[in-house]
Amino acid sequence: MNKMRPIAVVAAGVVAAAGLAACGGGDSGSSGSGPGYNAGVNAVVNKSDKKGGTLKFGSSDDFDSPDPGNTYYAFSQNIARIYGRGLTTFNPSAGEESLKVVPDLASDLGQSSDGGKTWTYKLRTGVKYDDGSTVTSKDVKYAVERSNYSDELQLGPKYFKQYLVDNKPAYKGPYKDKSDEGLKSIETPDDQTIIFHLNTAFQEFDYLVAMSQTMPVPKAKDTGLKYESAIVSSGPYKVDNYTRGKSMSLSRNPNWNPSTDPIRKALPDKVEIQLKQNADDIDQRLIAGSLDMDIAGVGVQSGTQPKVLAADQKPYVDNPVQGFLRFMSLNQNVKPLNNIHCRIAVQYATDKVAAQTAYGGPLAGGDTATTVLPPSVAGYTKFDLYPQKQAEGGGLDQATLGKAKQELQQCGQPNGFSTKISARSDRPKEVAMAQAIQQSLAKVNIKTEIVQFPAGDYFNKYVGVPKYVHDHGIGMMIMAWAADWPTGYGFLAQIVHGSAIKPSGGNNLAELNDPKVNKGLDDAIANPDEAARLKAYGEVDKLVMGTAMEVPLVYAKALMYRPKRVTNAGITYSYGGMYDYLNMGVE
Amino acid sequence: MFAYIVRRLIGAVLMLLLVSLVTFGIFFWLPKLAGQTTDQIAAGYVGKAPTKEAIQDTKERLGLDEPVVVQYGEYLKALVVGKDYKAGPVTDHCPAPCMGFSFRSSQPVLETLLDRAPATASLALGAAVVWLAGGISVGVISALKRGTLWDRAAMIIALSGVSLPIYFTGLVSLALFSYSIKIFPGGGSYLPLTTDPVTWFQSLVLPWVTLAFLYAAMYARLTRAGMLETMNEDYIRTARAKGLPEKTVVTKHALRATLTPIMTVFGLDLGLLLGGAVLTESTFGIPGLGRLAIDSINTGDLPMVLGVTLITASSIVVINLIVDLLYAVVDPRVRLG
Amino acid sequence: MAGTAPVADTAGAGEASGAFLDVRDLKIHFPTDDGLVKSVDGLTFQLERGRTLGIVGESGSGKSVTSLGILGLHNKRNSDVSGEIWLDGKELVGASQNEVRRLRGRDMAMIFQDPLSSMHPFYTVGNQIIEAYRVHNDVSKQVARKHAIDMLGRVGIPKPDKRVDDYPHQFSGGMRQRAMIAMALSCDPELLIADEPTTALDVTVQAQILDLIRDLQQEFNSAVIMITHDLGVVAELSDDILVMYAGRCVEYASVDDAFHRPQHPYTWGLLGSMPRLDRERSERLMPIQGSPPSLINVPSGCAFHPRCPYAELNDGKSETERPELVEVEPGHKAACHLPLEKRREIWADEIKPKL
Amino acid sequence: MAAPIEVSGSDTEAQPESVLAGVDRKKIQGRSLGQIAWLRLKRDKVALTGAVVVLVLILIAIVGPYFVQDPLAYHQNLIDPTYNRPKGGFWHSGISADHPLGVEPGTGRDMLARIVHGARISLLVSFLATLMSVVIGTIMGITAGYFGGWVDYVISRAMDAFLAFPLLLFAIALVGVVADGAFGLSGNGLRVSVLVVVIGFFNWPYIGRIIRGQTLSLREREFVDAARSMGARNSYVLFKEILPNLVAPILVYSTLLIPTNILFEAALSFLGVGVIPPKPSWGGMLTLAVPIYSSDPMYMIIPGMAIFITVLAFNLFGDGLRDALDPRSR
Repeated sequence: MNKMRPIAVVAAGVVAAAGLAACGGGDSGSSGSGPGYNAGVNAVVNKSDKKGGTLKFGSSDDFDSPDPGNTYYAFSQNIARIYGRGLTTFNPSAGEESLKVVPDLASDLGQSSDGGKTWTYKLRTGVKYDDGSTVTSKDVKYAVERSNYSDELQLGPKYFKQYLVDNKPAYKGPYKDKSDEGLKSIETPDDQTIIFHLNTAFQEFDYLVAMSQTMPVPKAKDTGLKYESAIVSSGPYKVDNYTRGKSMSLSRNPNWNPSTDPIRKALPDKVEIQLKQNADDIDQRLIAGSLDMDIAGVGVQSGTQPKVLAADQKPYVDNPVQGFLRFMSLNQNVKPLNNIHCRIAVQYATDKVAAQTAYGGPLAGGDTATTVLPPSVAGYTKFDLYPQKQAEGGGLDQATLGKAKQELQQCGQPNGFSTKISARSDRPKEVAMAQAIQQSLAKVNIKTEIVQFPAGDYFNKYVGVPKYVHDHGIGMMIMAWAADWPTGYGFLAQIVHGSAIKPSGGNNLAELNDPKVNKGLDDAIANPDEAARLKAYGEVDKLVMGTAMEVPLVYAKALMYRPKRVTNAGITYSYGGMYDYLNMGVE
Repeated sequence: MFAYIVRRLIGAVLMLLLVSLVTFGIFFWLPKLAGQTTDQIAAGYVGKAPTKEAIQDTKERLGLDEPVVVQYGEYLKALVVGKDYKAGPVTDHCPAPCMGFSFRSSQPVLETLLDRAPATASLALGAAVVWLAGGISVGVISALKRGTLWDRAAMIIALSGVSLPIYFTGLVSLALFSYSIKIFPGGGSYLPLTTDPVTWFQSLVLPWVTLAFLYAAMYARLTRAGMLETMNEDYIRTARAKGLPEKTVVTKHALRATLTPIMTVFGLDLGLLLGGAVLTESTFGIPGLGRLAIDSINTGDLPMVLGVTLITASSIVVINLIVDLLYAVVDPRVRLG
Repeated sequence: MAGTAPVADTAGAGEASGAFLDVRDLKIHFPTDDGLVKSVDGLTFQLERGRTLGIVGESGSGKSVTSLGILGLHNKRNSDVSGEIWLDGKELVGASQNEVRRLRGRDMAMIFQDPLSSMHPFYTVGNQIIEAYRVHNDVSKQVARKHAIDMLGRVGIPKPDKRVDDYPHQFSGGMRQRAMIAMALSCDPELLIADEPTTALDVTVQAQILDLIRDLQQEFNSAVIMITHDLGVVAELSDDILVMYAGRCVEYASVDDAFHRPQHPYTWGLLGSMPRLDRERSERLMPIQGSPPSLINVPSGCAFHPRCPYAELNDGKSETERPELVEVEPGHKAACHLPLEKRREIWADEIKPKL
Repeated sequence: MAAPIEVSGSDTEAQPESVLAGVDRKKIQGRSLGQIAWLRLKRDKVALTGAVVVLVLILIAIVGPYFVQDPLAYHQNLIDPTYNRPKGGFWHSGISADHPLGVEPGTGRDMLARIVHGARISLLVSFLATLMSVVIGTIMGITAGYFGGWVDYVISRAMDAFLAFPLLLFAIALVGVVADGAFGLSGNGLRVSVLVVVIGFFNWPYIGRIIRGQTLSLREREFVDAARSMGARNSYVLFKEILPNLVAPILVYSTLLIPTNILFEAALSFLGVGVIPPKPSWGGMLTLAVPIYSSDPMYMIIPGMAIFITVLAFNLFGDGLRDALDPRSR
């Protein structure tokens, strides 16, 4: 965790400066200290225990599904915690502290045996659903079964399916397999105990069970795809109403017992979420104070940027790293990028500052990146294998371009080469970034054509299909990645491990299948020593960069606005650098 | 009269069949024509883990593995007798007329459409009131004051009105009246009339005016042209020769004849709008059918797109029928049959 | 022939004369993009109650424009009307719009050429008559309706109490014209202008309508102006004839004079182009050569000279000097440069035998 | 399924002789319709202004791109990294001597160049689409009007059906369906073709209806009867007698359809299905302007005004042309 230092130091410095500037800013009584620019990045701002009021959330998007068993979105996972309790969850706090996993429905973190292949959790007693019935370990088992094994619920991650021992023949999910036993690798010897049997040693299982998929679902109340409009709550709030594309409203769950829940404060009486709102308007309402939070958590619109950075608003702004890496994968099966020298040439010739500016600049776009792991992920190590320098007046300097040309020479392509860059058509900033790269690569005669695909089909139909990539000669693919859980393994496994190459829908776009990388990751996840694990992630990162297959562009950042009346606002890195909604309240 | 309505309704059903067939063809058949395989199409709906089994399951669940003709047949069957839908442990029955289930959210399409329709209706009907009042009065005055400064100014403004992209007018009006001078709430503040009439009204003023501006401009031009033509009719001369005051000539004789054909145009316009004002709803963030349509197209939610298309076509057809019936009332020369 | 006279020599300008209708030097001009259209350019005539004046001429000679001018139906914005129109002692050109409007329908009424397009398609025939009646008479709807049924009956429409609720398109052409007449006569107008009332009708119906107009005229003792290009209609109905060419009167005479002793080559032309049953079939019609003149660039001198076969007999006067309308015989006026003798000679020797 | 009887078809019905009609007829003598139209148009200052602007725009669309900067070249040194908008210039637009209309936020691309290139796309798509609508509409309209009977019935019902389709949705859907390479085309070539086809194909009924009405009335005219009575074949009557008389309405409604199509293309681009960025399009620029118009309003105003001026110019010209060719409508 000490690898977090660099960002923490920078952030703290800014906080100090902003704090001074913000002396006249609106100070709110309870916390005792005024907020400031970046104050929420490393500490929870406006701490309060005051109950009551209505917390008003808004989003320009909708849930993929608010069903805890059928969602992948970070904000959805974040907010599901107010109406559902998984076995564990991420510590509701800010900065480094937010990366910790804490027990939630379980009374303690998992007990591993069998070298990390068996994990046992004990549930707290007295936890009740909003209908008054008691939560049992069978409901947790059922929740995992339905979310990972049914055909119907396809939106969420499938890690449990990947790591749990399967039945023989393969388990078909609770909707088809009506046997009482269900998935044999999850045992529930009694109502308070649940035991998971994994097919491999997996030391970060506590992170996996922090996903909303372990939030209990009583079998009798499961309505499959319709469950999203009839969610059974195990948290402090129950869902009164969810209308897709419009709104969700929650009120207190009368059967929630605070004595079973040490981490939740459950401050507001009601929570209202307006969905599919005009993004600009959300910003206006945040500033005006009529909306409390933009739950999508990707920051204000660029049009609002000057407004929130004005002196009177700046103390209410945080500019955290979002846990996203925007990068470009170089496919090792597309010529001439199969030659490492050509890839290194691209590493040097890609003007990351231009890409950063195209994506929104250092505040809204992010910091230029040199590693695959972003600084907010546990295991981040700072290094730069392909250092670049900017020339005066913009663009890469001659020395950097010279190195690129040299590599091209070694690659046997002294006059450059041609390939395609892909980007998602409905993300104009990504397209702009592709053009910035196109123009900078052109300076060393690497000619590129930009191809665009809709985001919805990007991985399933196009760049995630190796055959398509090979057939169409798409050598460079821009994408963004955030960890499903904030450790090096959670971040790296899906994009650089050889097992992540899939016939369709894969995220290892470079088709990187390096035995050293694979082994590094496999060994790390089996290693019970956390410090050693984290160190190993840094090593894997260096190995990956050594292959030059991934060109890190920016560590995404966003300008987040926390309105004055919101209490307990702190940035959680575990959900991609947005505010933690668990204990949020209003003054 | 009754026979006429029945015949028209049969015609309407045929028309809707045609519309649904074409829509179906575009969404289900054209992609195949353009070279996509069923697996590729299904890959768009499987979520994040497009394994072989998942794709197979998706194909079966959405019925994509059937030939397009069979899928269309199923769709029509569901409209008539309803449809069962496996949502996991429970089976959902969607009663006739069932327009299917969303490929994305698995919600029954009709339910979603009915949920969105009031917002669109609020927008369309409110705007219609504004534009009819504005457009027709400006058009009549312009025609009567033909060639005057008023006429020229009004017509140039009207021409400007039809020349402005509505999203541009919408953005400018938001920038002016919602963000600079904060008279009206910004985009996305719409609430249903039944929930909060005050907010409903406030949030719709700008969209109404913006949308109405475009149409008022069109109607002012239409009315003016129609009025000029009517004022040249022999029966207007007769009315004057009878010694009728000019006011009576204009309101009783000229206006009625002018507005009758405009009624037809209005029916078409209103019918289309009731199916969703895509650009206005997008600009002002009104959760109506138009936005639903755009969202559905962007996410490839075909049953939903089909639903909106059919709703739009139905509203056009129905309003046209109403207009034609009204026409027969207004113009005695028209005999229904 | 007393009672109508073409020249306003009985009263000075701006004074009422004894005549019921007295039109003096009427000019109706339309400024257009292409120039000033002089549709009527100095027309003068008088008409007494109970008498009928036929105005004849080709299309565009200014007949209809004159009639609409008398009714004050020209839009002030796109037309210039000057001169004087005296109706029963009131001057109309200078009167306010409202005054003229009050007279329309009550004191002077008009029957239009095309009864279908002249009646509002959306209102019943009865409604339209009721409207015409009530605008000038302060009576209840029931009374007006009775009056309308009464009027329809008088113009010979069978079952008027039923047909009163019919729409114009439900009437036949002749019926419609009768209804139109009923509407025009609903307020007992003293001046009735009929603008080609029979052109759009079948020949058999034509005669009926003409009879009707004549009967009604006798009954109401109205003054009638019959505008037509059909000399037969004029012969049938009129007392006097006014021949118009290019917006001016070229000949004014009693019907008898006009048909038997016409003085103007244009009138000869009109007579020559009229088919007659009593003529041998082998003979050809004698149409007037050329086409009607432009009203923007009216030919200099005698407007008819480009088409007049006798123009060169006037030593170039035809091209330079406009002939004045001169009384050649009592009650018979003509505007022609040809010497009177010469005209009589040509008529008698060249024209008459061929008719 | 419009009115059962076309009482509203003002264009098709013979007009009762108006007071001035006789005069008009005389005036027209000796001059062709074209000459009169030209005389009238010359006097219509507003329409002439429109025509001049239209000509200038067409010129800009054709040669403009050779005189402006590269519309794709980044000038990120002109961008203020903190606010991600151009440095300086009126309203943070980055307007300067080098960039008369300022630069694009984020990328610093020259706005003048983007507007000029956008004009080319806008006009290209709308002209081709109009051409397509006019060709289909004229063929269908003449066929329906001339042959009547069941042919007319089928075509008329088809036109009704087309008018009952939510066009914008269909257009978006169609463009989306053929998003990636199809029918041997790809990228912007495909996109422009799809745009032209979609816009052109869905707009033909508007022209078709007008042409049908005109043909219906022409068919009953004396000269057509005369030709037919002399044994002229259908093709002769259609091409020699009817078509020449349709030139004026076709011309007028084409001119008036172009601005509609410009707006249509811009709307599609605005909704993200126009030409593929980075190729500049006006609607596309407005899409990008949506999230930032409060901090860089000029970025919204410039493409908005470009659309407005172009559409207005075409409308003014088209209106003037109609007035000139059809005196009744004045």
